[in-house]
Amino acid sequence: MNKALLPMPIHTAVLLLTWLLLNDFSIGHLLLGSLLAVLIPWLVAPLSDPQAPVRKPGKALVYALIVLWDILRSNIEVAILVMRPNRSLRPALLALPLDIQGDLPQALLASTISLTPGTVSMDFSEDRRWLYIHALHVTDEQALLRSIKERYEAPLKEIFAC
Amino acid sequence: MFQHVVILPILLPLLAGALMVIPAVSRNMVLQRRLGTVASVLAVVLAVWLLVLVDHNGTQAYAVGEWKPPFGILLVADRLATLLLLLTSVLLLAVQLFASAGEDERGRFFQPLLMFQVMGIQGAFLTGDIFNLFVFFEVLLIASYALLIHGGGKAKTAASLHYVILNLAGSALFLFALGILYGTFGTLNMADMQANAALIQNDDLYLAKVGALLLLVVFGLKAAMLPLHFWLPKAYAAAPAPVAALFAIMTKIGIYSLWRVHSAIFGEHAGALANVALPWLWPMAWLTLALGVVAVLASQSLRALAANLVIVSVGSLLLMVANPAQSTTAAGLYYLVHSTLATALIFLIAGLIMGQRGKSEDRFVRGRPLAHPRLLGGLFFIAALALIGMPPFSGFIGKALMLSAALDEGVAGWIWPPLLLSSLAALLVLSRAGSSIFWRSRGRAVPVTIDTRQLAGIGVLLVALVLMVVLAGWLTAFTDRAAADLLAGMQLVLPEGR
Amino acid sequence: MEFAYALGVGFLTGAGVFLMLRGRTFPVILGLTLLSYAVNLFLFASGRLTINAAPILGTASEYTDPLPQALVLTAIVIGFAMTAFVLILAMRARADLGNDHVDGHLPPAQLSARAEQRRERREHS
Amino acid sequence: MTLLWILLLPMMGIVTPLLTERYGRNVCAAMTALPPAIALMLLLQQAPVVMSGQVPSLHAEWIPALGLNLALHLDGLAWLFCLLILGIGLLVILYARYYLSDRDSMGQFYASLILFMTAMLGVVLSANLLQLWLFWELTSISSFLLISFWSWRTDARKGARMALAVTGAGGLALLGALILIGHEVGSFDLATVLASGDLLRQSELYPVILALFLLGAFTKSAQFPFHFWLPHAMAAPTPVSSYLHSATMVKAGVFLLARFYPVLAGTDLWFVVVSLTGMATLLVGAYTALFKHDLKGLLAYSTVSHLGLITLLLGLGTALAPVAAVFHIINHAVFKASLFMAAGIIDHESGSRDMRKLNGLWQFMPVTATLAMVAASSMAGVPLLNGFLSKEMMFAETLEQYTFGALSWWVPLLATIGATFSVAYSLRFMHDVFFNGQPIDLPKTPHEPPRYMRVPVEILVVLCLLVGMFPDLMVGTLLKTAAGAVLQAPVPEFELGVWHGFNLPLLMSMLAVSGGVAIYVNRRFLFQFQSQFAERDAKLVFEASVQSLVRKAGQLHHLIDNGSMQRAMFLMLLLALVLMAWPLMDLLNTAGGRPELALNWGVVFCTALLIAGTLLTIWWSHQRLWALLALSIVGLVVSVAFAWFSAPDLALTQLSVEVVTVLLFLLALFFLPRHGPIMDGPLRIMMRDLGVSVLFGSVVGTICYALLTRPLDSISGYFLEHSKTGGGGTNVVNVILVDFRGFDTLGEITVLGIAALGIYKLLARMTLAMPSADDDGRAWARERHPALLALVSQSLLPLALLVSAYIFLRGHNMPGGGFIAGLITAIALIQQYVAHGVVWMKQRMPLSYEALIASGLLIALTAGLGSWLFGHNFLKTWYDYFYLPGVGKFELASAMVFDLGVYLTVIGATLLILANLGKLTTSERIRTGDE
Amino acid sequence: MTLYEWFIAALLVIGGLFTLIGALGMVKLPDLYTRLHAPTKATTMGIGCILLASMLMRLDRNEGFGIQELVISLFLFITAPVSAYMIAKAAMHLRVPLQPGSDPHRLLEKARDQQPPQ
Amino acid sequence: MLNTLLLWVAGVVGLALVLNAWRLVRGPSVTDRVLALDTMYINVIAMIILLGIYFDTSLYFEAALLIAMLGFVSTAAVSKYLLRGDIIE
Repeated sequence: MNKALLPMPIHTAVLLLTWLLLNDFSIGHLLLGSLLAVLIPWLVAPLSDPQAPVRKPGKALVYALIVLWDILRSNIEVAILVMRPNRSLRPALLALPLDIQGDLPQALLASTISLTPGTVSMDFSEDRRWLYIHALHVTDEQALLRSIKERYEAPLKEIFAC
Repeated sequence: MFQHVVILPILLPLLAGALMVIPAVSRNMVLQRRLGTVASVLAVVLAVWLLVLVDHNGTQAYAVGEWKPPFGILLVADRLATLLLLLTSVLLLAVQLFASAGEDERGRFFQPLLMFQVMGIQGAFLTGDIFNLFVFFEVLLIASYALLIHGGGKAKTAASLHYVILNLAGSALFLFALGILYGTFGTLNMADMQANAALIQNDDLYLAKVGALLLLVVFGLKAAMLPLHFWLPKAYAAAPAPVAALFAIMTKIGIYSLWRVHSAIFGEHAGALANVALPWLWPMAWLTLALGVVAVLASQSLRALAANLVIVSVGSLLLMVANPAQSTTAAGLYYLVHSTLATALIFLIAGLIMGQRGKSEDRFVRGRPLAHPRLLGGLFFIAALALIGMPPFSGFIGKALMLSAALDEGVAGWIWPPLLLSSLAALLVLSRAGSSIFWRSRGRAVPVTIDTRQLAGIGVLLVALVLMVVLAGWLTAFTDRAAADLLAGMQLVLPEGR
Repeated sequence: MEFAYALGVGFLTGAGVFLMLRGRTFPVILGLTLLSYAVNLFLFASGRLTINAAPILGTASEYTDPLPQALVLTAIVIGFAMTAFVLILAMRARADLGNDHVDGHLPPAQLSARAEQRRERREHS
Repeated sequence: MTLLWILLLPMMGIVTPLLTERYGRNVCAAMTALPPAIALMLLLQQAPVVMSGQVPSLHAEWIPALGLNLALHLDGLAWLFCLLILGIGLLVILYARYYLSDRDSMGQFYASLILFMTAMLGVVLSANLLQLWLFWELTSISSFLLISFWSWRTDARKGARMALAVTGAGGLALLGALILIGHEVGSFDLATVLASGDLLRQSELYPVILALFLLGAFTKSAQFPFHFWLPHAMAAPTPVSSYLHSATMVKAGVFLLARFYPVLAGTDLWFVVVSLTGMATLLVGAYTALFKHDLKGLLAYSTVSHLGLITLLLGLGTALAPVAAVFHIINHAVFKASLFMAAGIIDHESGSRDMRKLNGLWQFMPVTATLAMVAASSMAGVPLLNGFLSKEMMFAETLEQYTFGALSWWVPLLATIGATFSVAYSLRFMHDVFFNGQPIDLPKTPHEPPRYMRVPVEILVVLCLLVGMFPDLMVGTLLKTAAGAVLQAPVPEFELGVWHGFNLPLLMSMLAVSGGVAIYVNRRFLFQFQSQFAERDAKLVFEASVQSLVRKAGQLHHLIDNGSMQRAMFLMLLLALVLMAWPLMDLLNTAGGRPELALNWGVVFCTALLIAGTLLTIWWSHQRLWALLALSIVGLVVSVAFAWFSAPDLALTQLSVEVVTVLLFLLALFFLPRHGPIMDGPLRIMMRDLGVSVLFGSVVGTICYALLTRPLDSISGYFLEHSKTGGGGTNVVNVILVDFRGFDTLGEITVLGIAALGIYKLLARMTLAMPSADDDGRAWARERHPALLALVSQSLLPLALLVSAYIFLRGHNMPGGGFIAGLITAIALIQQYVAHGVVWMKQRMPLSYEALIASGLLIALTAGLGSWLFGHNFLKTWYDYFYLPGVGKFELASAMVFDLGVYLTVIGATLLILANLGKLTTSERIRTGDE
Repeated sequence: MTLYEWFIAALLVIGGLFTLIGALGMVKLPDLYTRLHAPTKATTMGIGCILLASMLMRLDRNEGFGIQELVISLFLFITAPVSAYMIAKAAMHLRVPLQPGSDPHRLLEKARDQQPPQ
Repeated sequence: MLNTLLLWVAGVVGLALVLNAWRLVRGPSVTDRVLALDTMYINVIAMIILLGIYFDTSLYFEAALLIAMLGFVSTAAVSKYLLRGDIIE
């Protein structure tokens, strides 16, 4: 694949897909979408920092599904938590030691943590080795940290191979 | 190609302005100035052409986008509009030349802003659509905001803060008025509105009245009608000389709009809406003139004086607007042209004087002697005569026309005393000003050169003032026709039904 | 529903007017912004209120009056440009004049109050 | 044509002195004198014609609308005045050649002098009222220049200004009078006016006309009580005094009285006012003159007195009075001009004009003394001199009149008293200056003047003698013609003789002479008597009153405009409120006939939210960030309202504008104070403002409700109908924007572009203190650009651009369009600025936003101009459908190009504003211009 | 009503419910950090369900292959965590207090002070 | 039937909006207000989507998309403001 012509192939694909999502499918839109999908990355390429490439797309898909399922599941749990009296809540601030490095993987991890109810990622430590997390209700903080590491960090590490 | 001449006065400055914003041009001062001069000369030529065309062939209309009125935007070049176009472009030429001597280097984008400002003014004069009038008002206002702060400095900032905020409130009121008018008339084309004005009935009548009266506030603000005039003295006194000179036309846009809207749309033919604004306009016009005279007497610097003289001229013009008749309108129109040119002239001269008197600037105090006392003195003398309304410059013709028109309308008892007293006050103060600035001096003159371009700019205005006298016969006849056109209404572009 | 709409417009206008009468630039600009919301809604109202009749041909059987919408759009854009300008102008005024009063200087009463505060602070420290 | 040349030659002569100044004084004077000399010859050439009773005239149209035309005529009166103006003018030119010192700018002096001459000629030659006024004012102006010729002298400046103010005011009154006359008569043509005397005298406006008219004439001719300016005009160089203030300009007033004599005179009002004024002036002038120690002061008051005499004559109403007036005009001009010149010589050669110092000059300048004494005798009315003759006629006429009924005998009595004083001051002039001991501390040793400086005096004195001895021969015909012109009727028979036998006038003359001598001899008592009155300097009084006027005006002005914007805003809004509320009083039913929509809970909630947001904005306006958040709610609800009421385009625009505005506010808030006072004024003001805003809001709300509930018949049907067929788009709003009313949009993007340029100017070199900590004194966070934000912003950018492309492309048919798309793009890029900073962006995207604005505007313009190529009007759009195999039908429209221009301008403008604003704290800030 | 419509209705109800729960949480929860969790409900379940309902609705009405709502979801899923992250960061910087009753973990102080004022 | 439900759901979302507004008013910290506003943006998206369903139109879809994007931008900007004062530096 020509780097000069298609500086960001994944983006191109996503953009084309998005275009087709936005518009009704037709040959015309396919052409127009392709044009835009080539043109826009070409325009914004200077504004993008290089990121760790996705090594295992298949795993990524699985990961996405897992996260979706977790969202569904934990939403209900948290909804119940929210409705309960405040005094029964045990919120806590946790620090998650990070094994993965790289902006993109870390960002994905942080986002995942925030999206799944019950936890919100709050900040990275300055050396980017810790992620501070706020949890709404913690009974066993080590278990929580461990589950995050296993359930999210490990697959991400695999996907990006870092 | 010839049919497009009507829209060219708007497009030409826009094109020139846009070209000047291109970085390659905007960083090349010489190119920018040449472009500006060419555009200005072209604007004058165009305006003359259009004027002759309109005078011979009658009102010219131009449907932008070829949508038939009242649906599309219609530009209407009648005699009134073309005369003001000519005035604007002459002013532009003078200001552009004057500023090219170095004022335009004291900050970026001066030349393009000048062009945009003129585009807005020309557009406001040409448009026959009330919302389009709003748009062009905004164009000329935003350009004037930007020009006002050109060169920087505390006084400019402070003055423009008032100017901008008050005008923004004015724009909001304009939109309220437009909402009401559209909500009652269902149309935006001025001719269409005029045709429908008499048909409005029942309760809608009162709503339409609200709209019309709100427009009085809006235009009164632009025209610096009392009690909406507070922005003017500071803004004019703080503006850079060429900008102040160009601003000489700003108040006249308000007057023009009053004529267009209140003398035409809500004029004689408007049935129950006829002359709604007059009972309000009349006392405010009188007060404007009276307090303008007070302000003139109180002025302590040349630019403040000139600014207050603007208020006086506005007061005089408003009195003419408040008595809509052919003679008053024609007289007002002549006087409008004259006072614009004379005010612009005095502002340019004040700019030169300021540059030569050290810290005394243009205040009426003893100061450093001028480097060019004879030249500037002579110029000042001429400008002062013109402003006071003394012969042989056009001021006296305008004044005499107004006096005589007031007499014809039977309102001389009200109009004559303030009009004559304002001249007297101007005479008193200008003679005081001149003798302070030119004759009371201390210390030694510091050599300052006057750029030929500055003189050229002033020369343009002088020539225009002289031409106004020499061609006064033709011009007064023209203003008479223009007034007749205006008061007869904008019938030519009546729509063929919905 | 018309009444609720008019009520909203009236409130916005009144609030805008009140803020525009303040002495500091920031509230004045807030007021201008509120007033321009009010103006936009008002101008929009000149085409009357209609529901589910967006003037996109082929999406409904009746269409609302499209012209005021176009006008409001223009007005919004112009209002934005003006707000931006006046906001920066307010900054500039603060930079040049040293305070954020619309007149470029604090009224005497507030000046003395401020001096009072300063003196008190000095006495405390 | 000759007539025109008489006027034109001097007019062209105005520049000759300026041009020839550099060639030396003689050349300059000679060249200056040339045009008037030729004009004089032309005038003399016309003499036979004029004397025969013909009136050469000339007429050309100039401003018919005003009734102002070029009209000249040369009747007897005009001829006489022309003769005086040109003749004495030439003598003055000669005289001034020697009078002016090397320091004085001769060219400037002569130019002003000739300007004055032209103006004066214009006044007398005019056959059109307005033209007459034109020249009339020119005389005031040129005299201002001449009086203030020595501009470094305070008295010259003040005297000049006073003269200008008084005569200028009179001029305005005269203009009023002339316009009224023209209005009554229906023409400004002098001949027509002169024939309409009865019409005018019977007019209702006659008193007004007369009052204004006399105001003009009296101020010019220094009549009591407007006489005070004349003595102070003596600050002028003496040639000016002798020319303007004796021979010509001050005569303009009496000329005017004479000119309009047939029209305005003949009523009791005229006679009473004019004669009384004349008499008062005569007496006051004569009396005051006696006490003046300044030579020129004495002459000035004497002039006042003589002008009074002429005025008196014109007000007497007897048959021969006007003839006497004309005669005295001539005589006074001759002797007074020579006297002034003589005074000038004395001043010039001795260095003083103070009669207390000037004594016994006879020994030093016998010739000059003789000349001066002859002229002074003429002034005193000594027989065999011209002054005697006209004075005799005056006495005779005072005896004839019956203006004041039984008290009419007062007139001759007072006239005699006046003449007595006139003799006394003339004597004083002669005796004090030329005899009466030795000079006291004169700056120079007096001696005779240069030969040619005396010539003008000699000529004039010889004229005094000649006229005095052979009056009929010298001026008989001239007087008759001139008087005929004044009366516009056959002149009654009169006899100009030196000797009329012993009669009452002669007795009065003798009384006057002997009385005068007696007064002069006993002057000490009078001087003592007079010295108890503090002399009031009119100049000081005038200055003080002007100063006080200015001060009062200043106070009043400050009272009205104290520079407070809040007041200005309040007055504006109050005016708007009143004007809006006024018609609403008549509106009987607020609700109209249109059926209202049903309310639902969503709307109620949203309205509540809107009102809450509004109130919060006010409530928090001192806590500025909070207020901003509250404002966002309002913006959000407004967008929802637009969406709800079928305006998706508006909702989109409002939203995007809203966000950009918030960003702007945030940027600005970094530099503005973050808190304001909770009460920013007295409670009274706050309550007042609250009241006005509540009223304003309720009025606007009422209007809004009234509009909403009324049916509307609008032009919009056309747009709906033609949007698809004519504009090629289904989104009618967008088609209106880019097509039906594309011109508005062009203006709108211009506004945006200009705003960006203006903001660029505002930001240039702005010096702002950058807060180093937030409100609580906490330092800013250290991490400038949080990595997570940076990363996500980056990855969203392509998506945002795609969305903007989507919105742009579908805009013609669905909600969207160039403006919204442009804002989205701009916001996406701004987000990059927020996430990465200015420097980073600058390195990676070296884009000139100005270029973007310019190209946007140019593209939009080109899109509009393109239609010219096809012979269509500006912005006439074009669209068509195309078929491509495999792709299908698609549409291309020129409006899209226009929209592209909009798109680019919006991006350029928004980024120029925001990015430069962001640059303020970085090294990239604008550092040039607009200090 | 068909089953399909029942399904849509259920989605709408769930969406509304979660939105409301999020809002209730906003009101009720004791401190900022706990409240930070509330909008996640609104974004994920609330909006998600409503968007899904909208999509299904449009499929039902045969308006073609219209699953544009996915783009909105995509946007929200990408941006919502970042918003929360930024707010939390700001809150820590501003030292917004934790709920007194909650468990102040030992790392809290360290977390707060990682960016000491200079 | 579905329409009635829609109105009810809209009412619920509206109520959520009002509750969020209450939080915005109450604060107590400025971050609470920002958070409330951010949530309000999201609720407005829900509202607009409901509107689209109610009117059976896709016209409002862009508005929702835009709010999603713009809400993020303004929240990020305000947070940046709180953190650094200067949002573009």
